[in-house]
Amino acid sequence: MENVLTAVPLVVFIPLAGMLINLFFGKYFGEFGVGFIGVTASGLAFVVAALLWAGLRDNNFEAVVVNPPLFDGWISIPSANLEIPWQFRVDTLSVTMMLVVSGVGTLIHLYAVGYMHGDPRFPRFFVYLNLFLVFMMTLVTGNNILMMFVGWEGVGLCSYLLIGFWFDKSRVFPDGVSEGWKNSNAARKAMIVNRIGDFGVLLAIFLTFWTFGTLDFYKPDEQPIGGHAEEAEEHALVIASTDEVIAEEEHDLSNMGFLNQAQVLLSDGEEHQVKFGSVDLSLKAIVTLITLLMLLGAAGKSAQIPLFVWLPDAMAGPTPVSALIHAATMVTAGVYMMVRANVLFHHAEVSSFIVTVIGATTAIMAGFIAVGQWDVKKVLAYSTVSQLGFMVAAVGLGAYAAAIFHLVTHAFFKALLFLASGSIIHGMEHGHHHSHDSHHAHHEEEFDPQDMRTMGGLRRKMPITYWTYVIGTFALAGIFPFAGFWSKDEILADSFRVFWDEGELKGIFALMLLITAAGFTAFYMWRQVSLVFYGEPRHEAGEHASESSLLMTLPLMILAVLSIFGGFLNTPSDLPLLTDLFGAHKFTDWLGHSVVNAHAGEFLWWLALGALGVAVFAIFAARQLYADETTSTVRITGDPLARNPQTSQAFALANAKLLWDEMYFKYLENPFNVASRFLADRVDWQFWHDFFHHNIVYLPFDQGAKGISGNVDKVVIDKGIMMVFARGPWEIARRVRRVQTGFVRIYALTILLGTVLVMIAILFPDIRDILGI
Amino acid sequence: METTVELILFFIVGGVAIAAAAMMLMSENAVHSALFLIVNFACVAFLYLMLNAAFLAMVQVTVYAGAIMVLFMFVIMLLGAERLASDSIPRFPWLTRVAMGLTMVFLALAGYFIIESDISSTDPEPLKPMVQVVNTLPDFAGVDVYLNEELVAEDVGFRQTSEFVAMPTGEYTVAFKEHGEETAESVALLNAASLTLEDNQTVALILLPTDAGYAVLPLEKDLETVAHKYETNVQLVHAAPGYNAVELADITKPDLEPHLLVENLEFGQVSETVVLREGSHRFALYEAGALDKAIANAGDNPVKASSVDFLHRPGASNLKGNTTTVYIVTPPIQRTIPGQAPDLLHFTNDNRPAFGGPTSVGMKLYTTYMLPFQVIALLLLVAMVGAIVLTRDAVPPPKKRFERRLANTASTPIVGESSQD
Amino acid sequence: MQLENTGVSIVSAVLFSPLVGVLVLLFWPRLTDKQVRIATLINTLVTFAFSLLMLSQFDSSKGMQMEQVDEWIAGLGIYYHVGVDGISIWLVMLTTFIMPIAVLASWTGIEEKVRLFHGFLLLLEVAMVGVFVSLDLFLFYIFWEVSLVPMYFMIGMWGSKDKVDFFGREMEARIYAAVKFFLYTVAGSILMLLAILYVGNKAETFDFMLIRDLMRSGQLVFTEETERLLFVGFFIAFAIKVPVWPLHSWLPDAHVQAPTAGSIILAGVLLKLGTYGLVRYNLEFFPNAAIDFAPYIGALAVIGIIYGAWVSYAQTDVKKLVAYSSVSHLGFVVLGIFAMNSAGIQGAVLQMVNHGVSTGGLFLLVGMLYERRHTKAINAFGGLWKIMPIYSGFALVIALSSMGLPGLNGFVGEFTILVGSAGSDTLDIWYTVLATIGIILAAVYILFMFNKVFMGPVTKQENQELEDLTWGGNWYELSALVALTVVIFVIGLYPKPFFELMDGAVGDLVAQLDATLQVAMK
Amino acid sequence: MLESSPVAIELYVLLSAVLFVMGTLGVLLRRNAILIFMSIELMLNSANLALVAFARQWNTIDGHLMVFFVITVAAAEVAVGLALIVAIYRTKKSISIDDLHKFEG
Repeated sequence: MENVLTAVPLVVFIPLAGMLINLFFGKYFGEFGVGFIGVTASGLAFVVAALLWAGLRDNNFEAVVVNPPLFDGWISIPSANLEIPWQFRVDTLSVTMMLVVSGVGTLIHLYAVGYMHGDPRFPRFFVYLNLFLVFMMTLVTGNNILMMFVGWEGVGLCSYLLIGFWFDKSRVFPDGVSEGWKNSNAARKAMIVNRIGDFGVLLAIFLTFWTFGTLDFYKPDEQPIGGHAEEAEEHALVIASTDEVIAEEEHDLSNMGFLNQAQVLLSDGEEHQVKFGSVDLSLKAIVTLITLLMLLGAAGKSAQIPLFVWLPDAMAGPTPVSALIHAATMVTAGVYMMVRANVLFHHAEVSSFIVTVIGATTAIMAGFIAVGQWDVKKVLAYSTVSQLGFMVAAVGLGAYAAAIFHLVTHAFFKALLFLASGSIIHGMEHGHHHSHDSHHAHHEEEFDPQDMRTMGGLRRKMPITYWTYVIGTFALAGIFPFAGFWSKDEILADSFRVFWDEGELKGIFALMLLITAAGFTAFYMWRQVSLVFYGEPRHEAGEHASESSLLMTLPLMILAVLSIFGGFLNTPSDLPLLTDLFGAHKFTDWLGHSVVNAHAGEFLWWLALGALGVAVFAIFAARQLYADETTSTVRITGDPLARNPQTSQAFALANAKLLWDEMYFKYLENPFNVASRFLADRVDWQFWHDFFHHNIVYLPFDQGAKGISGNVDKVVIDKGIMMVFARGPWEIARRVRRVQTGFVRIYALTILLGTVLVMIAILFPDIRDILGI
Repeated sequence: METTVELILFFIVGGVAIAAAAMMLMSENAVHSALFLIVNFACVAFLYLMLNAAFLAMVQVTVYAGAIMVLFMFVIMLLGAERLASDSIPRFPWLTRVAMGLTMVFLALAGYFIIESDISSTDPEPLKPMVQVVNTLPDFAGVDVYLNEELVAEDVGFRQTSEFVAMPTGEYTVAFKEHGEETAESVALLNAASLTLEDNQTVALILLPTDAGYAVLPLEKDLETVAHKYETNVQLVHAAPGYNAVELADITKPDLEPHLLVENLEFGQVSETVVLREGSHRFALYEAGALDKAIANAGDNPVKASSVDFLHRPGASNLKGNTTTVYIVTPPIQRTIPGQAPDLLHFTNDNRPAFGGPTSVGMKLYTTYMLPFQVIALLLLVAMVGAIVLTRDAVPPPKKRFERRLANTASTPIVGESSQD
Repeated sequence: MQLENTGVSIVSAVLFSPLVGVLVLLFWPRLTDKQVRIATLINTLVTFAFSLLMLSQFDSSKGMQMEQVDEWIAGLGIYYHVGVDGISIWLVMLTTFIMPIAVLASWTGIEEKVRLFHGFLLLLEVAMVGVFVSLDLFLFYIFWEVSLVPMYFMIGMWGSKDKVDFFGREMEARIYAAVKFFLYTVAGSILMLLAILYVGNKAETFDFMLIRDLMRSGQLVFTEETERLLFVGFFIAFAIKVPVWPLHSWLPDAHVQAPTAGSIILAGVLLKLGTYGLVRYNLEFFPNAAIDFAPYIGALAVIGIIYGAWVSYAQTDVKKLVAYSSVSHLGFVVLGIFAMNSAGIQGAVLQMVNHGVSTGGLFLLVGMLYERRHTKAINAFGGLWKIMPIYSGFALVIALSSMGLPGLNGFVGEFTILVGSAGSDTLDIWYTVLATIGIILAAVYILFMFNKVFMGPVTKQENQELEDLTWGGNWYELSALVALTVVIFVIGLYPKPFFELMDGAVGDLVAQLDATLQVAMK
Repeated sequence: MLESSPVAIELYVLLSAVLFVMGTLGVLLRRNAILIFMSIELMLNSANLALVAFARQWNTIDGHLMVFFVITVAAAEVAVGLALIVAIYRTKKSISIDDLHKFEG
């Protein structure tokens, strides 16, 4: 089965083929054909990923680097020692990501066939989806950071295209902006904010290159030092000991990828100076810089403070896109990158601290905002931001395996939630259509199918959606035994361990914030469930809503199953029954073969119970709070929290998204625009192009010329000399001009005259002699 | 006497030329003018002949009188322009007087120039001396010959001649060394410490071995001589040291008595030029007086060439007209055998082409004046294209004509078509 | 100083094959406009084929090659000396590649004096290729100046019909732009001429290779002052052409007023004459001065990057936006050049090609829109993606390439340049940091333009019936775009051969610079 | 070596001068464009004659070559000139040189 590992390029090329087929021939196929090709491409990629998983197991979990066919290199400058090949990396981390991406991706493709039914640009949608898979696979399989960056930017592009997919919607919002423009601008915002993150990634890449001389994570014949691959027998690694082991060994740094180089250099306890242009820095400082810059990149892609603002807007895209890109896969790329570079983060304490703070703060902040949202997808979007904050915080805490574990489970339940919300929206739109047909009177009223205030009572109309949604909610809220419980608990346990065992401040900080965030999570999720599913319909659309087709509900059910059982991938080691059934931290062990610093946390009973308690309490509170609302058939005008004077301000703040967008506009965007216009119109055009060019260059020249011919002239020359030098020739010219008659014979005569004169001139000495002068 | 004839001819022809030019000017009819111009051109062509410019005379007649004037005639006829311009009222009545006056002044000045300049007494530029090397040194595979350290001939093999090289006038020392020997000292030549080259000279330097070493024998050649076309010049040089005087006879007809060409030529001497008819000739080299002796011995019997003892008798040589062939008596190749007869070596030079003939013009044209020639040719081409472009009528596009023809075939088959063209 | 005459080289064939077209256009009577276009297209394609042949014969292990030397003005040490190395060959390829596209771009746009226009195009090609291949300073200067003339006429005769207010007097904008373009460039090149004459006199030859050998062997040395003056003489000429900030104010005028083909060539190739000159002459001849000036020039480049991007964001005219983006992009190139290491310079050379392709492509796209709508105002459009999906697809690819999306050509160049500048000995890390901000800003203005033009709902009635690209209807536009797109992908995905070919030449140059730098640092 | 000419070269040159002057007069006084052309031809011829005479005197063939070139150029000139006349005649219906003092069709 080892040979199967060389098939890894297929995970990129199969979706690529699907994309190309749909791009060029999609319009001839019809919806079924296009959907079939798209789903098949994605499904085949999943099959390949599964084969890779099997192959990797047979290969003793040793990572393999595969060169793609045809492309024997990418950027290669021998004289600068810059050698960046196209190379695919198969190791446990990348295979995990591949499985998630293609697995969830396939389900979402399938769902999208139903969801996008009837859209005029159906083929184009699948082209983008497949293109997204291409880039996402490139991102996770790249063996060097630049190839990862290709995928990184590529998924950003797909995100841009898909957010703006409905750029031509002409429905006009109350604020006078049409939906099409809103979508387009959301797309642009996503891309630009991501670019700010990319700025960090690029600088990190430059620093990496000039520090380590290579951008490869690991060279082809290399295994991560200090990882499970070297000590396959041991299960849990104690980090302190590996450092010493590494330091004792001999290593040839010139033939190592940068992660191993960093591992070796940072483990030996010596100070390494890196000369960087004119600056001398210690290796430690460089690594800190690199990790901080990576954090900036991750903050962009994984929507962390301060760059998360694009993700809620990104919900403008079709719901499958929100599920695939903005929940399950792309947004986790930042986490993936940081986990991939865990060696660096592990050794950069300062960065880790900042990462933790950012992650935890994001988690609680987004959880808070989610409470105040009315849009069914916006709630989920902020929830995603919050959950990504969990993962990032986990990275900062050194719980890399937990971060990836949460990434996987989150992919399951968040994809589920988004798809289910899509199903809700679909149902509402359907209902709205239906009600329109019967009641033409309500035509004028603008209807927003995503507004939870118009929903209610959908439990009976859409039972499958309801049940799957509840499962997803439980998983997200961390209710035992759903997937989220296990992954979230592992992060919490790790933060406690960091605080308790290692005495680091970030541990307790993270623990407190994350538990609170978990409470928020449970609260806003149940608020949503209450408002959407319980009680009576508050709008005739809700009354006419109906369950979506099997094409859409089937993926929901599969994902629901995964959300229930996904957590058992990584059951802790000392649980009765469950450990016997599912093994102890299998997932962490598996991941440890590629993530050097992966380690399994202990299971803390009291912490797990505490977190569960908080979640259950939050759900209970939400249920109490929104019970009244659900029974009313009148549209909700305000949230109960808003009506309560004690919480109204907080709710308003949450509803206003903590004014992030406004702040950005006021302090960043607007000044940028104003400055841009000032530069362009005033500085460049009026001053430099017009004023400088005309008044400084042209006018003095012109005036100078005129000055000479004017003032000097008028006084001195004009009166006297001018008459001789200027008027004279003019007068002569006036007369001589008449010679130019146009009669050729006169010209000929003139020539003859000239000839004779010349001859006389030559003969002049002789003539003088003859005449005796 | 010849001078008077030519002078008379000149005045007659020149007078006709002037008269024709005057008639051309004054004739009212353009056709007449053109005809008179032709006469003028013919006269000029004749003058060219008198000035030894035979080729140009020919060109003048064909190109000018033939081609160009025909073109004129054609255009005049085409436009019907025989009397066109004279209808209009003269515009500048004063012009005639002014023009006449000015031209007369011009003529007077020009005449003054011409007479003052004294052209006839100016001597023509002398030609630079030309040097050629003839190698009769059997000891070397090839020699380099230097005149005052300047290489004039490189790698001249035994019995070979080099090309002519123009040298400045002056005194020269001749030296040679074996070709290919980089370091070798030049071999001194015995009798040629100095060689004087003068203007208009053409010298063949004959390198020859002597008993004491190597010597050079300058042979002045007169390639200027305009031989009759069918005649050829022959010269004999005695360059075999240690041999007695020799004589050369023509034995082309073996049954007749040998026709003595050169008699009693001592070593180092050069014979007078002998003029023969072109064609195949056989020569025989005798010891001086051998032929006389044979005639004396034979008495009344006719002496047959075959019966006389000769020193050397080369095979028949084909002598071309208008060339000069030099026969050189050289020692035999193997000089060790005493008493062996000398060898006879010959080389041929073309005489210079006649002045003003097509050959001389052509040679100059294709060497020195190659570039101007091409430029002129290009100019002609451009002029041709230009003329075509200028005279081109606003011809309707061919497609249209095709349509018209179709229409015509339907109505009036042939007449309509021809009328269109 | 003598050079042996050599046989005819393929380089000369590339250089002069457009002249065949010029002659045909001059002397072949009664060609219809369409025939003129076809003839020119064929001629440029044949030239491109020649250059491909040249590329196939290129041996990356050698330096300057396929040289041809012929005596020209022997008394002054001036030769007809042409040849290519790894640097110039790509620029020649770029030129010969862009020209057919320029012809296709003017397929319907130029309707007056078609024959003259195409004659100018071909003449321009000769001049531009000549600048890249000439290895004699004098020859270089002549081609340099000749390249101005056709462009001057192209802007002046076929430019837009706008009017400008010039000191209260109404003036044809295209005349104003053409004259400005001409004067700016000529003003710079006069200084260069002086410098060339000085160098030629001192070296007693104008031959690039001989001068280079003299300098490398230490036989030709300038004093510090002289070297700086000469450097500045060359630099100003090139900097105006590039244009380096703040000498850019001719560029928006020229670009906006020029016809589409003119803009494509101007952005695609003509600006590269300046950057090419910087690599070829400034770095090669005056390494000491270059090292001294590098921080200042680097600063100008970085300012140009940010300034250009920032200013283009505020533009309301698509063409002007693209024009200012050129200032930004070429800032990268200059930055790479003055990073003075292998990565920087190779990146710069590749980025020259990339910019030619992508910005040329953008101008082509704008030209197509202008032909359809007769306006270049961004506000006049919106939602074109819906109406012209194929056109917009191409526009997306080209815009992304210009924005530097990884996997497309722009990224490869910019990345390599920034890698170079980050590790440069002459430029601090801050230059790289600031230049990288330029990448963010590129996204800002490109996406601004793309959003405004292509996305959003269609609100204007005039835009409803715009014609999309089809093989049957407007094959010339489609084929030009396809060609550009193919190149964009090829360079983006597989730039290895491009670097491979230039590695020798750049490595050689960098080795010299390094040696100088080592001395300078001590 | 050519003998010197039996007729003094000056005579030839004088003849050439006379012919040249006659040609000049033709150009100045005649109004028929064709005749003016013919007069120009006459002038060229007289110059040729002088060239040939000098060549004879100085015994160099170069003068002949010059004449050869002059003849060629004259041929070219005649071709273009006559074509011009024909073209002008088409538009103006006149070949009088006095009618042609303005560049207008």
